Amino acid sequence: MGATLRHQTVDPDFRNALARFGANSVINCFNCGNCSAICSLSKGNTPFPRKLVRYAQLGLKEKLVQSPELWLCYSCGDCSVTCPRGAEPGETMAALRRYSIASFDPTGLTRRMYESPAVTLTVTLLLAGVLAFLLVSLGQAQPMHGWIFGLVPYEVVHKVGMGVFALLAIVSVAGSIGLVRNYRRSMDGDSPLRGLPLRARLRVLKQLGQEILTMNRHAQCNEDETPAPWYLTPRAIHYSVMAGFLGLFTASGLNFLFVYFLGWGWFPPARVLGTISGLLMLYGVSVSLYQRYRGKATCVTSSALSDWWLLAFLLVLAVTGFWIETAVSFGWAGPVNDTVLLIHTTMAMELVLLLMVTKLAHAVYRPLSLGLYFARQQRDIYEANGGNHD
Amino acid sequence: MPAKLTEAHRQALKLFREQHSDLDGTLKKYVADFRHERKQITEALRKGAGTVPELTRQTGLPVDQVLWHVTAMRKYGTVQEAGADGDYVKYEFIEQNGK
Amino acid sequence: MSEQKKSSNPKTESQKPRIGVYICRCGGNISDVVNTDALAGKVKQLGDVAACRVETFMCSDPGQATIVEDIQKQNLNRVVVASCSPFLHELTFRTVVQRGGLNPFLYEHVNIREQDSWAHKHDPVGATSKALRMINAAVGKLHHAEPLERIRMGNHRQTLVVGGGIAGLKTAAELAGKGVPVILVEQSSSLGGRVALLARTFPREDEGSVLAKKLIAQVTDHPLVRIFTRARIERVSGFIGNFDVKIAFEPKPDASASSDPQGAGHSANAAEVYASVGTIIVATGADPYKPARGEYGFGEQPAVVSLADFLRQLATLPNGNFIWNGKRVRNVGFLHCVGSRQVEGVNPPQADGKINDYCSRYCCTAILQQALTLKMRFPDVNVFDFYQDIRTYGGHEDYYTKSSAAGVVFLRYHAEEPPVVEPGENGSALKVRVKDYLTFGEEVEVPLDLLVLGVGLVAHDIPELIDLLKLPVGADRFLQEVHPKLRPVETAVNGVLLAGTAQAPMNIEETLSAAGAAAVKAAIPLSRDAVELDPFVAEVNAEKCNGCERCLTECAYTGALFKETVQVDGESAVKARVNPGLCFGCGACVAVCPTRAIDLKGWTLDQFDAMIDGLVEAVPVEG
Amino acid sequence: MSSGNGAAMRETENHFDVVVVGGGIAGLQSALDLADQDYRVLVVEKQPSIGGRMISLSKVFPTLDCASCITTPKMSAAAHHSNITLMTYTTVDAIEPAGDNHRLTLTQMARYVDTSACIGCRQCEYVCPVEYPDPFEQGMGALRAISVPFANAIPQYAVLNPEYCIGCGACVRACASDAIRLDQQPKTLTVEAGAVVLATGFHLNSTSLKPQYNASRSKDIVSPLQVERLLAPHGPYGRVLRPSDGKIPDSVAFVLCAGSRDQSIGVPYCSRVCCMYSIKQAMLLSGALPTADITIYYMDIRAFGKGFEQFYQNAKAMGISFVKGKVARITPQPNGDLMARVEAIEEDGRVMENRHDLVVLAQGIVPELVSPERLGAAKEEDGFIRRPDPLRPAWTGREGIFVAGTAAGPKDIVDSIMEAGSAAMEASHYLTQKRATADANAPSLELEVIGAASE
Repeated sequence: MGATLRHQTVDPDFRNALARFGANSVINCFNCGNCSAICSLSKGNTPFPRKLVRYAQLGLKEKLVQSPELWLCYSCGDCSVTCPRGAEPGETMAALRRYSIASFDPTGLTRRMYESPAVTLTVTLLLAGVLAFLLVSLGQAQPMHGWIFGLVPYEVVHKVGMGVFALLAIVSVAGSIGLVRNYRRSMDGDSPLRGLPLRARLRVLKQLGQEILTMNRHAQCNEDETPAPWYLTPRAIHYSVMAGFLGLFTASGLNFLFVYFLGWGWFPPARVLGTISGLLMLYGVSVSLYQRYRGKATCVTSSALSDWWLLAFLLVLAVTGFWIETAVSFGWAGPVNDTVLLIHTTMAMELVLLLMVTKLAHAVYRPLSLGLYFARQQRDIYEANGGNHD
Repeated sequence: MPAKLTEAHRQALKLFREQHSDLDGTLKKYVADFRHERKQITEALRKGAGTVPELTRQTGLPVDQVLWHVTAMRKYGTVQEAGADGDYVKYEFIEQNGK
Repeated sequence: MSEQKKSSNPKTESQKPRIGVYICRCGGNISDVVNTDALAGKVKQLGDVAACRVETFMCSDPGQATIVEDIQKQNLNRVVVASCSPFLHELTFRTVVQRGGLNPFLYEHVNIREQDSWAHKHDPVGATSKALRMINAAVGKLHHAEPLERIRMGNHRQTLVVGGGIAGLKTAAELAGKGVPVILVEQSSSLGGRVALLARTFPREDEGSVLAKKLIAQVTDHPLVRIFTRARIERVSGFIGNFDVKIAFEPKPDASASSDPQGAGHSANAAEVYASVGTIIVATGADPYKPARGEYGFGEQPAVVSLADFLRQLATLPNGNFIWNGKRVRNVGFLHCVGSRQVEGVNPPQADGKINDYCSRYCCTAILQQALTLKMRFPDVNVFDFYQDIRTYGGHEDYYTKSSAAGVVFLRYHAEEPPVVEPGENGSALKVRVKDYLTFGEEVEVPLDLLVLGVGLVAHDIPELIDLLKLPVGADRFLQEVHPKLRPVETAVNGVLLAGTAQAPMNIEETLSAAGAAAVKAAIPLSRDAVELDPFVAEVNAEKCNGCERCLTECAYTGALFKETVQVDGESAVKARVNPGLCFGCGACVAVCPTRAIDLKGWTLDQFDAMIDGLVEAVPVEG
Repeated sequence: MSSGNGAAMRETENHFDVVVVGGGIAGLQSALDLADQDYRVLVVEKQPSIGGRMISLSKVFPTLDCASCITTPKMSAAAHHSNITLMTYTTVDAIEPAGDNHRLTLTQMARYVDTSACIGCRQCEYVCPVEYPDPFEQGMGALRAISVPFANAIPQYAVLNPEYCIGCGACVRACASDAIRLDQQPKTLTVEAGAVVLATGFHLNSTSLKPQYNASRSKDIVSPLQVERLLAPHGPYGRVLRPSDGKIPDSVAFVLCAGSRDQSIGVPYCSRVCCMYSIKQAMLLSGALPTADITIYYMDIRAFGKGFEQFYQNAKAMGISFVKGKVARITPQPNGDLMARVEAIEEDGRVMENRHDLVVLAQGIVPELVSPERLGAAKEEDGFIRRPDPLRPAWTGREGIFVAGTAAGPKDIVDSIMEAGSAAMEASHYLTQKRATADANAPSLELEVIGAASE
């Protein structure tokens, strides 16, 4: 365990706070350790979920947000299914991640959004309204029946885009710093990278890259499930959503770079990537939504608002994206297509804007935590070998 | 001792066979396997004492089946223990009692 | 003594002893060490041994059948079984021998398990030779055996129940219902014991006082039950079927006895009462452990209370805020195993120098029941539970599940590192520091406004009764049964039975079951006109007795041995005589008699001589 | 009381004062306690022998008495008691009211052996050519298609298992007393009883309840009843071997709460005895296998009975290791090793994978009687027989029907014996009350009061 905080006072009221993030069964846990032992990902010095459930029971908040284990979990649900007390450790982990995301957000907006569907809805709509207004009011300078990409002038995209990315960068950096700082605190201020030779650091990067590309850890989940066809495994679905998202992000970037910045007018690789990514996204999100709706897979015994929110957002994005692509290909125009574009653009911007305050934040925190985890593994190996790597 | 069956016995046997006819052949197969396995193990044991893994290698039968047969033979007096070999007990055949 | 004047069994008369010896393998308990087959070979060579057999389980039906068959077919007239302790099976085989048509006392039991195979595991040859010598001694003894008859004595078909708690009340109610008259003696002025004081019982959540009242109602108006309160047993003598009891009374403090809630008025107390009863049930109960001053802050911190006090007071509190001693309480702790599961060197010893190393069984469930009640009534109150193991066995697990779901926070300590209770700070009365083994052994600090000590049960202090009834007491100070599995409510004193928590900690349901079991064991001997006692009592050979009276001074059992003046050759002489009903067969008189005039039936001096010869005789042990 | 009552009852063959359903330790104790009061008792047992679960145990906690040594005398006492009639291999199909008595419908299953002729010589068994896994030995030993069920069975009659009998007739030829009746059919009969004691006992739930334990993939993931047989002096192997290949195990693990205290398998209650029998088995194993490592994985050690805590402490002192943590998964390896995955709760919370070569799953106790309603009783949510009156813990709520032992909930032998006595008491109380009309010889209380009685 390393050093511990001595004389930590317990705060049983914490579980009430946590309940607002969706963890209702923390108190049921009688600490048998089944959840940690059933989890294929709970290894070495990063055991979970019981450790975090226990911290939650006692209200040891600092220890909670300092735990990188939160982000090592892929929510496979094995722990909840086999829990002898119905304590739903998997749900607790998810709620703790929400709590953790909220705790990195100094504005407090995240917490309010998690706690209240009304706030989520208000923020979403309000932000959409602002963005749409911005886009439409500026776009009205152009004739509505013009070539649809004329709808949004370059300057608007540019300015809004700059603003968005600046905001995003600030929030992400703040959140990531918070996570790393917490992690360091749990290691008594020590850095997981300190003293690691370059080769080991590179290995950490390599492991991280591999993990992001393959999601191999995710494949270790659900040992007891009768194997689903490969295209229906949680890993495949998650992978398609993630790859779709990254692909679309990249395609948009490429398009922006070549079409608008360099003025190529037509950049086929971006279009191909965008199409494939869009299909992946559409597939992943649809299956995911369907499974959540049917409560079919172990991982979706219950879904919080934030889960639906994100999936719904991604679904609308993917559908509208394809609409626009089709419209562009066939040279359609008209107010319907304009509106679709407006929705698409608004939502894309909103998603990016809300990145760090929604479930999507895990796209930042999980790789970061994984990196720290790999680093710590490397360091353990390094130290076990008396400072000589390998 | 009614070494010879009376008519009443025969009638009873007939009735029993009718009532418990082995329609799908499960019992027939069980008994055939049982006899075959028992014979193989008996033959292996006749060659000399052995542990369960040794007998398994000689007969090619599943190891838990070998243990079960040896246990059964021990119970009914055709096999006895003959020391140990590492973590395994050696069993030997008792010729004179082999019925 | 081998010449018998009379015999109930013609078979044994004028016959040369034909002894059957039966050796039990006891599965492998005996035969894994003793070479039973070789032993049997040697035994066959012993004098007058007509049959010798080895069986896997002599006590099993086939084993027993063998003995019966041999007695009948081989004309055996004496039997030896070499097996386990006579405590387990002597009676079994006496019955077998009787079934075979022999007098049951022409039987000798040899213990080659506890006294041989188990004791000499690593010396099989020595153990085999020892077994042979032991059997030889038994064979020698049997040469001098004579048929004996069990002593039949009159039977007072009524029962004395000591203790008016639910165990005593239940036994009285059951026995009276079955038609057995009962005298119930209660030390205090009221019936119902501790249960009457309980708010709610688990697992059925019945009102304790209601349960007690129902039971009290069943006995108070029953014509076959006579209740004496403020009463105690002053004298007991006699034996099963014939206990003579004297009941004495505490003086009444004043006339205010009617203030008693359970109504002591049911009993018409007298100056003293004498009764003869056939069986006695001891249902004297147990007490909650009283923590020492300073034990977890008890007696020093007003915010530390015992569970018994807590549940009494909780029942009286109004709903709303949880107010204790005038202060609003937010955080309550429950501490398990106070006065139970104590560890040498960690917990200070009790007054008698011992520690209470036993588990008090009822407390885990009782604590969680209170914790749950507290959470249900005052949901704002935080409840912390400090435990070692949660022992909510069986369906009581429900209390654990429910109290968890209600939000009780559990912390697990190790007996070697009990929680430390300190004065609190920042407005809370107490601070409990505990190394919590659910949180990786981290030291956690819990601020508390109230700490409830989950006290265990200790045996009720009844030294006089223990002395009067010669009751065996276990290391845990609770009364000891004969055999925890086979005879769980009987004591070593025939006819004296245990009911309820006098024997061990139990909850109400278990106490009532135990009381039922004790009642049935009390009823069985009373279902007959006479009681039969083992014939192993002293007998005086008047011809040899010289009237020295040494035996009289040595005898520990009142009335068992007395002197009488008889006419011998026209002269009066003092001779000792035995009352077989009162004699315990201890043999003290035999040992002091200078003229060998006293003998114990079944264990005569001649028989001892023969046994010693048998042990040292040259027997064919080699090989 | 009583002998008068008893005698009157004896006139009709099919009328008993009390019928005890179940010939295990609780049923036998109830029967003995009633018969000793001169009630005429019928004990109906489903199995071919009385003795219940207890007769198959090795030793009992916390006294470590040999179980057969203390069960056989009770069995034998019941079998030879003049007031007790035994009916084995018989089921009770229904209990219905009949006036103020109970009418029981019984089915005597076909033994294919005439019990009035069988002398238990086992000649039929010696010639029978078919062997099958012996249920008494939990499948580890062999039994012939016709055989006496086990060495100390009572009664000692052979019974033929038609599932394995090939109808060769060898037994018929071998039987010296011509007792084999291959044409025997099940027989239905009714008896009347003044009162009934249900002592129908328990069975253990399945080892495959938790798929994570992979019991179907290894013969070395065993039931505690198997371990009882491994440890019994006359067990299948005559020593402790692991059932997959006969290896002498060097590392044995006990997984507590493998079938209880687990909502995910629908058994939320605690089975009460697993902690103690596991500790007992661990102690006996460490005696039988002095060099073996023995681990008990537990959640809470529930050593609550008299002498239990000391027993637990002794086991710890003997070197048996107690690890707090629920085993989440057992993974059989190709070489036969079993890896048990458990969190090191009391250390740093890391997940351990420990190697064992025999793993005992402490399964849960579930009621043997599935529908007590047929027998005139109701059941609780957990399936055990309901006892509605807190002051009469043996009463089922139906006039004259009582319950004893594990039929009313999991419990150990002592508590079963206590409850059996209690049930016997309540039954005899009930029978007395039923006949209490105008007894001329009504008992009265006798005592001598000296001094003025003051109210």
